[in-house]
Amino acid sequence: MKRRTFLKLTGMSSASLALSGCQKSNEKLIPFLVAPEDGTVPGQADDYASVCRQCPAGCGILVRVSEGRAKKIEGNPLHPVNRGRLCARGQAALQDHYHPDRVRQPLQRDGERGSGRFAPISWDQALTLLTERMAGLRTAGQADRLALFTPPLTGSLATLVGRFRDGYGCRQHLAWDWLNTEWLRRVSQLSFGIDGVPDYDLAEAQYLLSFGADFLETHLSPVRYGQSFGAMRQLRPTVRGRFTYVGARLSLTAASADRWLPARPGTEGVLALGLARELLLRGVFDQAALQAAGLEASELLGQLSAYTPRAVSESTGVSPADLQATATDLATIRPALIMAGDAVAWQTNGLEAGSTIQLLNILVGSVGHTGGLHFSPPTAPGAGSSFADLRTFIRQMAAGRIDTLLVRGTDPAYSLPPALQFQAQLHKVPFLVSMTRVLDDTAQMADLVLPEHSDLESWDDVVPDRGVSQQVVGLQQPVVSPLHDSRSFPDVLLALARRLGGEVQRSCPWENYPALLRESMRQRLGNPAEAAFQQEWLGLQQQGGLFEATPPANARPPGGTFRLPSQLGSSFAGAAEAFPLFLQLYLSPFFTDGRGAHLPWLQQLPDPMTTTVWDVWVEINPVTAQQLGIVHGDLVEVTSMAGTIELPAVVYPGIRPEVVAIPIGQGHRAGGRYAAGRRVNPLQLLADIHDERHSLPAWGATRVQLRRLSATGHLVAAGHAEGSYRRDILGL
Amino acid sequence: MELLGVFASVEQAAAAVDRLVQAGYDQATITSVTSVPYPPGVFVHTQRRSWLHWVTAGGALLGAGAGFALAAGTAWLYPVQTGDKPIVALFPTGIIAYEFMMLCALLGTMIGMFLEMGLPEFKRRAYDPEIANGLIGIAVTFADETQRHDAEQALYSAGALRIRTDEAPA
Amino acid sequence: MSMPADQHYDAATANAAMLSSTRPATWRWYLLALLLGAVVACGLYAFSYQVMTGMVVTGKNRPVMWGFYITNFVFWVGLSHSGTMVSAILRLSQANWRRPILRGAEAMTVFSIMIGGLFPLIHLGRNWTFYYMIPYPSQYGLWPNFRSPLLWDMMAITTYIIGSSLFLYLGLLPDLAVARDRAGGWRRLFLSVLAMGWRGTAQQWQTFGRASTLMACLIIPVAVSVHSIVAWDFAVTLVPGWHSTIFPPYFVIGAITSGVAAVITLMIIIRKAFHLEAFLQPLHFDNLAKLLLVVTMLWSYFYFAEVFTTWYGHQPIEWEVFRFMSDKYRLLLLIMLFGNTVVPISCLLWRRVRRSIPALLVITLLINVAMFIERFLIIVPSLSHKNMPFMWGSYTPSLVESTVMAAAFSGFALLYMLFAKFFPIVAITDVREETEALRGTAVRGRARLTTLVDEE
Amino acid sequence: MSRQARFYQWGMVIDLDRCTGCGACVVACQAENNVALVEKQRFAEGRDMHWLRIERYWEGEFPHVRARFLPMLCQHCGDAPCEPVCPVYASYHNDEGLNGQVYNRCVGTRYCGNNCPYAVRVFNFLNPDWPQPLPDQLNPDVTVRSRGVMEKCTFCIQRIRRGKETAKSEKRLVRDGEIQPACAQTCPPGAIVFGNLADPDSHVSRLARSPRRFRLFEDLGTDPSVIYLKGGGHEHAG
Repeated sequence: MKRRTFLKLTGMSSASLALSGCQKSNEKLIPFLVAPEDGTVPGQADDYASVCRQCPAGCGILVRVSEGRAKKIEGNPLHPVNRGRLCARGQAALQDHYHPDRVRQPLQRDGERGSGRFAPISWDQALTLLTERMAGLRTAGQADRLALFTPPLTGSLATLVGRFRDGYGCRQHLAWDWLNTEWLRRVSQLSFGIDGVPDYDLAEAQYLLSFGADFLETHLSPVRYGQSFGAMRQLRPTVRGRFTYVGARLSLTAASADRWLPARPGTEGVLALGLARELLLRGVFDQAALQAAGLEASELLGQLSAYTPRAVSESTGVSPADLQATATDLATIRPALIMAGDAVAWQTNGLEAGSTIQLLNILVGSVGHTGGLHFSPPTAPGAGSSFADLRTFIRQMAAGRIDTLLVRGTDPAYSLPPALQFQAQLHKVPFLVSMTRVLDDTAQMADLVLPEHSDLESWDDVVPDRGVSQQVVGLQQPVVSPLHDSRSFPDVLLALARRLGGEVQRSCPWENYPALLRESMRQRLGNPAEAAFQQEWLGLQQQGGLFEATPPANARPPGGTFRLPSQLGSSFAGAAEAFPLFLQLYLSPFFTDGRGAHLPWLQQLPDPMTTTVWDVWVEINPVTAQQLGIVHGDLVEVTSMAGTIELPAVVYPGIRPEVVAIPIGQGHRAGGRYAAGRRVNPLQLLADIHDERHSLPAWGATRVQLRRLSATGHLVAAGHAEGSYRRDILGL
Repeated sequence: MELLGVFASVEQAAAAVDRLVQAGYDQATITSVTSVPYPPGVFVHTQRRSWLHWVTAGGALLGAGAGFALAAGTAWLYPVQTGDKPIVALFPTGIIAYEFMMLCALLGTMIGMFLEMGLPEFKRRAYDPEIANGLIGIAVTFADETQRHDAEQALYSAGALRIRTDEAPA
Repeated sequence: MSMPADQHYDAATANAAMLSSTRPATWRWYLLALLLGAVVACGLYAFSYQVMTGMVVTGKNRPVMWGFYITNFVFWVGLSHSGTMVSAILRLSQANWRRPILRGAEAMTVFSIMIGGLFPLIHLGRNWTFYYMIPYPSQYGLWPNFRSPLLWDMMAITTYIIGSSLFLYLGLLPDLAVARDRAGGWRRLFLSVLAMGWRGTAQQWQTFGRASTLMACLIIPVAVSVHSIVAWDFAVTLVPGWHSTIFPPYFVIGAITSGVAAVITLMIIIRKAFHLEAFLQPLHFDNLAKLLLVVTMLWSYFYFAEVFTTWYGHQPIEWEVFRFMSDKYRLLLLIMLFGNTVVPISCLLWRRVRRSIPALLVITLLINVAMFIERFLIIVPSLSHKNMPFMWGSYTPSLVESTVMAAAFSGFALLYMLFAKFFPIVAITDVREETEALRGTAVRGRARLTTLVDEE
Repeated sequence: MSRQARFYQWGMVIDLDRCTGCGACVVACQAENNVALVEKQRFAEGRDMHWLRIERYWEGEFPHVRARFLPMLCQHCGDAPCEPVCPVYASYHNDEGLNGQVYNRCVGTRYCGNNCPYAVRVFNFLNPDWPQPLPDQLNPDVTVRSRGVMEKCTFCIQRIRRGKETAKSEKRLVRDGEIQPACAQTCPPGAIVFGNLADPDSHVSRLARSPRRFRLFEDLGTDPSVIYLKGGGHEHAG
């Protein structure tokens, strides 16, 4: 033994002795003497490319793996969606993998439904149970009473679920969540005749006007647009892109705007038409684009005669000066880009308002141009189910036409507003199966709980339908071995197909899900030879997916399709006398529709605008608060036609006096130790009101009243309430 | 060898000193033993020059040096940059040197005092516990039995209540 | 002074009276000791709980990283200034009325600085590594950072503990001999060892006198430096409200204020408890109260100067700290001003008040409450509203911190009780020196005058 | 401090015009540096452990109200107020301009925390607790701090070390952009840029010369290594 080695060894052993004094075993010191298996080099971390599944944007990620454990998630610089960047939610996905309350093996209900008492069973038992039930339904000719509830699916999983459904013979697959693009697609259809999701060339724009589109938080592809926003602001040497935001609440996105136009809820379309009229009056608009859309300037101006600045100002509550200044910006700065988002969509006039906003895009000539608006590639999958489908589905439940419901990847018992009756009708579904990672509100009600692999343990391909205008197929791969006795959803489907046999087995012939993935990827690559494909496949795994280098030629809208909406009036649930305040619910920037609430990193990440942690609150304008005798941190009672909840008050200067806002995402009944019991779910305030004519949801059309209860709101914020107004001390 | 005459009053004790001087005793061999300090001259004059303050000064110098060495020396030997402060910083070194100086000066004074007093005293000396209760002792050092006799004579004649010696009691 | 001239003076009686505290303990003494001991035990438990659990059991937070412990530290260090200052200054100025009070004051210094010195250690996040701050050659190859005010603190407090203990011992030496000569049994042995064979020869007394003067000269600058350094803990930082050049003299004056007040309080208690009415007469309280009047006036002046400059400069963050303090802690601020300025200045001007024991007890207790508040109001509001407005906060002491503080007060009282039980609590020889050695009578014309022999 | 000629002088530029307040950097920092979880009650007590926070300041009144974001982390001051007050050299200055914190030295006087005008130093009031299997996530390159010690942003010193070692093994200097702290790496709008201020051509140096530059509490003379670029106006990148 060399002297040096000897010294090293003695040093090591004395170190481990010293350590063992205070620790149970040598947890901290990696034993070098025993060669690790699977090629792991101690202290050496490797990055594996995969895809983030926290939202549908499909950002590419690199997972840093050290000694077989995932340590950190970072953005994949090669991925065209996020180019190496990642948001808070994406990074917190690590805790979804390591969550202490993950379901560790299949569970069967053992007590009253909803009691949360489960007995652990084996996968074989669980699958047998499910197979018997499904086989029974099929034999009885009631295959259609099997139903599936998932978020909108993309890529090979959509294919597989379709094949399984068809093979088994059921039609009921509801693919819906809060981040669906139905409204945007229908606005595009109505305005341009294109069934597609707009992709914004924000980085090249010099002027951005956003109508309630919170593209830095939850709207479409936040990391991509966040990155583009930074570029728009300060990447070009002589240009600083400018940004105006329209919306009753100053959202996180709005906070970055140069100008905020706090239009009353439901009047965004009126504001858009007022701006359109100004552009037409001043004669600064894209004549060619207008003609292409089948519009004639003078005729249009005539139609818009009622939208004088004064009338618009009165209707929207935006000052005429701000209106004129915005019109001037729109008229003089090119390229300009106009976005529309949730706050507009969730009104009873959402579709019409959206289309008037697109009129502005036509007027500034942004459609299909650099720094303007493009559409996601036609190859992108469909938007999933519509709101109409959702309501039909719930009616089916109520009618007892659903016998076995398999819910996977979504938590409808939490995220569907109770006014839609999903929760109420759930008891009419005899057998509820939940495939989940933590026992969420839905799984709590389930008869059978199937533990699903975490995103870091599963295979998938992800075809984003938003934030891209070229073909992108992200490849999600397992980067660590499974922590628990869980399985991936597609593999469970394949196992069920094998067990059920017959048609369903024939339509799902793959041995496992990766086999299907390889097959579809091979097709995308034009069916190369096996050896060549093997090489390509390896490359795709390293790169994180298949990325088309350049976007295809810009899709131009077919001509002559735009029609000015006939009416722009919006209605609200609740009489103005009894319920004087508009309720604006918004998706939490961190929990979105509640899917991130179980992650402690997100729970303790101060909400950017209120700096609140671990909580849900109601935002009130200081003037309104003063009128109601409410001070920051008080406990208040919020009442709508649909219900009453108690929340702490946040006095919020960035909101219209007649509007109050509550973030969606907290108030889970279950969902693990970090999510459960964080006050109440604000969705229960929503009244059953929607856009009847177009069958679109109107989540922003409920009115409420407020009452102060006490001074003990137990609100915890990172930022000092008074200090937040003292930037003068910083000289900021 | 020492004799200690115990007196009830200041006057008697002062007279005893006078008698002893008359009997040929050197003033330097006579001292008073009291439980409260009497101004010099009431009984005897102590002539010894004090070198106590030199011990104090020595302690102070030593302490200042040690403080400087500790504050400046260790920083200089093991330099660690903190903020913009120099490695050997003037004010902190001064403060530490000052505190050490004062500490050693205080210790020096105490040590010097004990040295000068000749304390702690382990030898048995002529003493009377009643001195604590206000009696006054006049102690005289003698060389032989003749001197002893003279001294006893002198002390008794001045009104000594009793005479004690530093010999072990029989 | 202490004995009326016509009464026959007996040194043995005086000794007995002044040593009354060392008489065998009564059941009341034991009961009180037990009670105080119980509170100290609670404090020890609270401290162990803190060590085992972490600083989470205190009310401290970000941004208020210092709280009750450091307030206590400054308070106790302040208290410790009484003894030395009173006894040393009065010794040097040969104020004869100092004699009965100096021992009590010196003992107070030693015990309060000991208690005060514990608080920075209690306050540490990792108390068990406190020795990292001690300069000694270690295997780390690293010495502590002498550029840190905490090191200055440590040095100053060590010097002060040693210095004031020596000062106490020095003054005690002849008294130990007196006590030795009057004691029996184990006490005699104990006192003999401590008295080191003191006889009281003329030469010993002469050296003793010189050493006392020298020690008094040395201890005063140490005391000033100690509280200046404590003030620099705050003044050298960038914390708004702390970064002020007036702090060292302001702290020293504050320390003397609380110290003198505490000396009076203690004297009142000792006088009552050990029946020392003959030695602690209204004259002493009158003189001490005059001293107190002067220092409270000085304190008020310093406080005015500090607030006035802040108000006039109106630097945003400095003013914000003051605004926050006077808003959130208005009641405390008023008590502080009331107790430190309004009450003492308006009351102590009157001779009758100065000679009224109950009035003085109330006033001096109030002053120390106010001084504690003063320390709290220096430390906490500045930290609560520091430069970053987003990170503003506040502080409420926890039960653990309050218990430790209660234990500190009880521990102080307990130490004092024990000291009085074993040692002369009145400077016997100092008192007797005046009556027996210095005082004489002279006839001048028809008057029979009291004279004093002056050594120098 | 007098900045002698040296190879590396780490610094950061934060463009407030780009910062959207999204909080990605906060989570990135927490993940990279094993920053403890803080439950609601502890947060309420003021014991949160974030090394990096986004401060939000309100300006104006409705409807002309603005929210301004200020990402706040250790400023790695050249003349750091936290360093000289530490009695045990737990807080010290290294020769690359970093403000080091040696957890093992720290005795927990919290003096540095008081003297930091930016309030970016956090104290471990209690031992961090991660329920199983969350500890498997902990970054092996970074120590888990125990109760009683101060901690703060290190500019991801573990990444700087690794970057320098790689560069050294290849016998070259660290390339611009090669070392990225977790916050700068993830920042979606690219508001945070990290690099070597000693190299006048580095990205961070070029941005640091922007006319929009300012440093926080410049008047306190702390000489921070974090340079902010003004936002919210109509200025150009320059």
